[in-house]
Amino acid sequence: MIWGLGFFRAMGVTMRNMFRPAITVQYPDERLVIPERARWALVHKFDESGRPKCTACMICERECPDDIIHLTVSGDAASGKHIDEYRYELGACMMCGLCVAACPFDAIEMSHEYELATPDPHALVRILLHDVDAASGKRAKADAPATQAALAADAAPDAARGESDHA
Amino acid sequence: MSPLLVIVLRTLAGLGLLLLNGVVLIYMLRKVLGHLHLRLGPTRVGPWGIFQTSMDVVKLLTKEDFRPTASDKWLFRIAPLLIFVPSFMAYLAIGFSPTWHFANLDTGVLFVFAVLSFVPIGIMMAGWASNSKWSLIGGMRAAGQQIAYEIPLLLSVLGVAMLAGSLDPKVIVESQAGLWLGFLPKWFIVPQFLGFWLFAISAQAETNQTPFDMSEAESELVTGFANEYSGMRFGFMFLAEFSNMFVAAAVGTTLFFGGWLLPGLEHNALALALGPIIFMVKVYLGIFCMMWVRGTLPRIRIDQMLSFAWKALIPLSLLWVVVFAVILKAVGA
Amino acid sequence: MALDRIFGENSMVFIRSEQLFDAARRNSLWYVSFGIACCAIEGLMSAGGPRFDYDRFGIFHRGSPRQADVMIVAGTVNKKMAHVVRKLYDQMPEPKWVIAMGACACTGGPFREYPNVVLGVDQVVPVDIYVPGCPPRPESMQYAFMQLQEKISRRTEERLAAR
Amino acid sequence: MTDDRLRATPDEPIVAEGRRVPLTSPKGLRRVPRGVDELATEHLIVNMGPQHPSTHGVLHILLELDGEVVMAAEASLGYLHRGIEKLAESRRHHQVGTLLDRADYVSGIHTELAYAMAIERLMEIEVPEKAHWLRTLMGEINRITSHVLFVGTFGMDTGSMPTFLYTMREREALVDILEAVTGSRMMFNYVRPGGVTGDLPAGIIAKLETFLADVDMYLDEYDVLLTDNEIFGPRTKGVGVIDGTTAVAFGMTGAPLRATGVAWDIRKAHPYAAYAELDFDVPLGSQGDCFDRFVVKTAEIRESLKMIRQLIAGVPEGPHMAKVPKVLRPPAGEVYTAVESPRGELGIHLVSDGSDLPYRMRLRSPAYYNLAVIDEALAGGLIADAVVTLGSLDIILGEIDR
Repeated sequence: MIWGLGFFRAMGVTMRNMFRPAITVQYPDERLVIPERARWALVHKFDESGRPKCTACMICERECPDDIIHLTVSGDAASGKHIDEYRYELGACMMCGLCVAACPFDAIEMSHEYELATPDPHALVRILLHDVDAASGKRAKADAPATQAALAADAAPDAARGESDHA
Repeated sequence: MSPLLVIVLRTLAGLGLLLLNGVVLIYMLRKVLGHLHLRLGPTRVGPWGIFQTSMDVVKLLTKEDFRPTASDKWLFRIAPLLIFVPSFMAYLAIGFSPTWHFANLDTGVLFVFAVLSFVPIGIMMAGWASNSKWSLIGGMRAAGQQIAYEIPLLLSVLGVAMLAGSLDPKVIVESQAGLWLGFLPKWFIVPQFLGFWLFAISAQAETNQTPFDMSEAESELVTGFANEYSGMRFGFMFLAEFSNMFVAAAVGTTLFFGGWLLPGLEHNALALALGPIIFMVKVYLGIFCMMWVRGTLPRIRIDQMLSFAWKALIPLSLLWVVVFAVILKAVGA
Repeated sequence: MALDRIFGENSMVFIRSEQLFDAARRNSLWYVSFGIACCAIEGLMSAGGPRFDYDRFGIFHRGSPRQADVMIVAGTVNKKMAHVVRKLYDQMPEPKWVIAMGACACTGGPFREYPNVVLGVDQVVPVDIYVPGCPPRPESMQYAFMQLQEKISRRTEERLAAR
Repeated sequence: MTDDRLRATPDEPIVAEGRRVPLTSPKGLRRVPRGVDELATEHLIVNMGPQHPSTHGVLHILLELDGEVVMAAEASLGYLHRGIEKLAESRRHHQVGTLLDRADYVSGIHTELAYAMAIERLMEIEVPEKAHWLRTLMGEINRITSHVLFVGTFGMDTGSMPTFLYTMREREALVDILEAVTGSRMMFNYVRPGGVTGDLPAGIIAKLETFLADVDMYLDEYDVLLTDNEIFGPRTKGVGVIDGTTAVAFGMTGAPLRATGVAWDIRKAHPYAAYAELDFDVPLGSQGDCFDRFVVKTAEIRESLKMIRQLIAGVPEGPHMAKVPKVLRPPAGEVYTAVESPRGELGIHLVSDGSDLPYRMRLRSPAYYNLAVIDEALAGGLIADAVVTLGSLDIILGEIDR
């Protein structure tokens, strides 16, 4: 090949691309379609009457690798649990979706809310549920007894191991 | 009007043109690069983003004026001026039409090159005064590069000077009037084809454009000699770069593309009126090509660049000068 | 002082000129390309890429902090890195802003258990905008920039309101 | 003054003419000019990084420069040390993948896959064919996203802007597919012990086919822009040469090893997932310079495309997840599994004590071993060569520092 021809071929390539339409998605005016499975901020699901489907079973709290979900629950399983607070540390969430996958009651999901930027550091912690009665766990209990039993059994050695690691 | 006032007004007009041109060119670069690269470039500040660079300039003006403690106080402050002033002076020697010019110099082309050779001193000074190692390397590179490419740049002009018999831009342009063989514009690019390429390559190097953007070399030296500069001092360097680009394109237009002339539009009132516009269109086409190269090619390595200049460009341009002189003599006889 | 009323910090002249300057600052946010970890691919590389093209907003990258207005901390900052971040921040000329991109820069994220990791870059430099997500989408970063633009103009608006 | 200059111990070889330091020389920078020549110019010690556009993250390299010639180089790591290996010991087995995604953040599928394979081997889980197929497909898509990013950033290192921006187009097209399948653009958390989390959603194969229809033309364009370019060739040919022996001695893998002519690819040597059934070549270089590394990588993109074409031609049916217990408790023991990540042999050494947490997890990150050679490879070149050599090794600091 003749020396120097490569320059002109390269310039031809850039010129050809100049006449291709720009692939830019002009964000605030146009938005990309977020795929169904995309995982962004965690939100709660509500039933028809607007009550959260969460039963305060604490599986998501235990399942979260980063320990960013904190549930404060009062009452007991017999009389119905009461969720004082469902704290979700959005700022530390890595959106892995393990909590959603583990939830036996289909009560939480990863939303498509990705515009999360905020000037306020306090907005990095979200109180997803505040002072609500937990849904009854009985309805779904039949679905996943094994899971709950297994996880309950795991909890004890887990805690012991975790503490010894960080002591 | 007193002659002094005329000079001052002309200088101010030149400065205004330079600033306006710089702003337009930066906007143009971002747009051209954007579209070359499947993007759009600025779109959101004003219609089609045309106020983007004005905003940048205002922002740079209001930025903190910052001088690193370890830098050399005076050299650091003078360096941007030494980069900016020569390119401004080079501006003044450009003729836009037979009647439009800031200064009418008999040896205008020579003056432009002489003045532009001051720029590496400023760049080296900036690199040295910053007291930063990356800047220093950038400054040293700039010095080596610009000295090397100055020579073929000047030699490439010799052929044109022989053809026109003058270094006055006006004479050079006027001698390109008319047609060859009835259809070919009598521009000097035709007889000086090789000379034009030598000029184009050296000008690209002289103005620090990719593939010769040694002294900046984003991926190697961060931002090279301008590393420690902030605010408007950096803005001056930025502007100087673009005005050098304009000067290079304007000189190229004058020397090889018939300046303000178009075939069929010569020596009448319309030509006189349209001259500056034709000239600017040609210059901007030239600048577009420079940006196109900038947005396409990879960067050459410093040692390859220098050996290319000393071992290929300079011998070739010397040879071309001799060969062309012989041809001219033979044809003329 | 009477002069203060005309040219002082709460004078109309000052506020109006500040408004103009803020418009300029808002629309020409050059960021220092300082990718630390994963977020750099999304926030800095895709950002410059054709799909998202931050240049539309006048946002583009400078290699040197001296010429930058915004520092995007894109990734986990550990204790070895923290003083580099601080140094870079100090090298930027005023006015300057910081965007903490991603969970790690906001709070330490998935690595906050580890003692070597700084729990949020706001312990090192003042942060203006936090962008949760791991990593945030490039659009999230554009949204963050829009938030930052709002924040910049808010200052003069507040001053105007206080008059 | 003279004493200072002669600080070098006699057994250290004196380096003349700025050529490369022999392998046996003691490492480290000499802060004074070597030799007894009083006229020698003082060497410049320059910090490249941790904030430098072309260190690909937060690598810090100390360069000893004589003018522009690099006399010695020393990499300083740890600016991104996040304790991934240690943190893994407090994560349950199915949670470790989230950390590993963030280790090698441009090719998460491969790290996840290595870990999943380790668990599967320990627990003797039979992975369904569909899962193998999905892992291979996603892995190859992920490999292309990583490789085109390499091509782009390598172009950027050599100063060519368009390749970076054009490769982002391919990358975005593939990242969209990955996001639709796995749910995230970069941190997939898709490959789990026993299979994968989800089957392909509808319309993905069609999307892939539209991508495959155009991509060859684009790859040819990159060849025009870089491979065949008259500037790019001389800049990369003969630069940063690493010979096969050195590469093997340093434990290099992946494209930098194959560029030296050593045919070593885990996909061929120890086939995993569905690679045994696929027909593909392992591109090899001969010189071991930056150009070869680049060419090997671009050829690998074409091989990956070939594999994707074969994969979407025959979609197996069946479940995408094996029956695995909800809580993974691999029996006590240790296992080493390796996959061919875009950067080389990515291995997981897992020690299990029978609990649901790993007792010890170690990541053999390919880029770490590939990076180790830079002390050798940079010496003797120019700064521009240092940048190009570093770029050609395609390092990801996340997995180097871990």
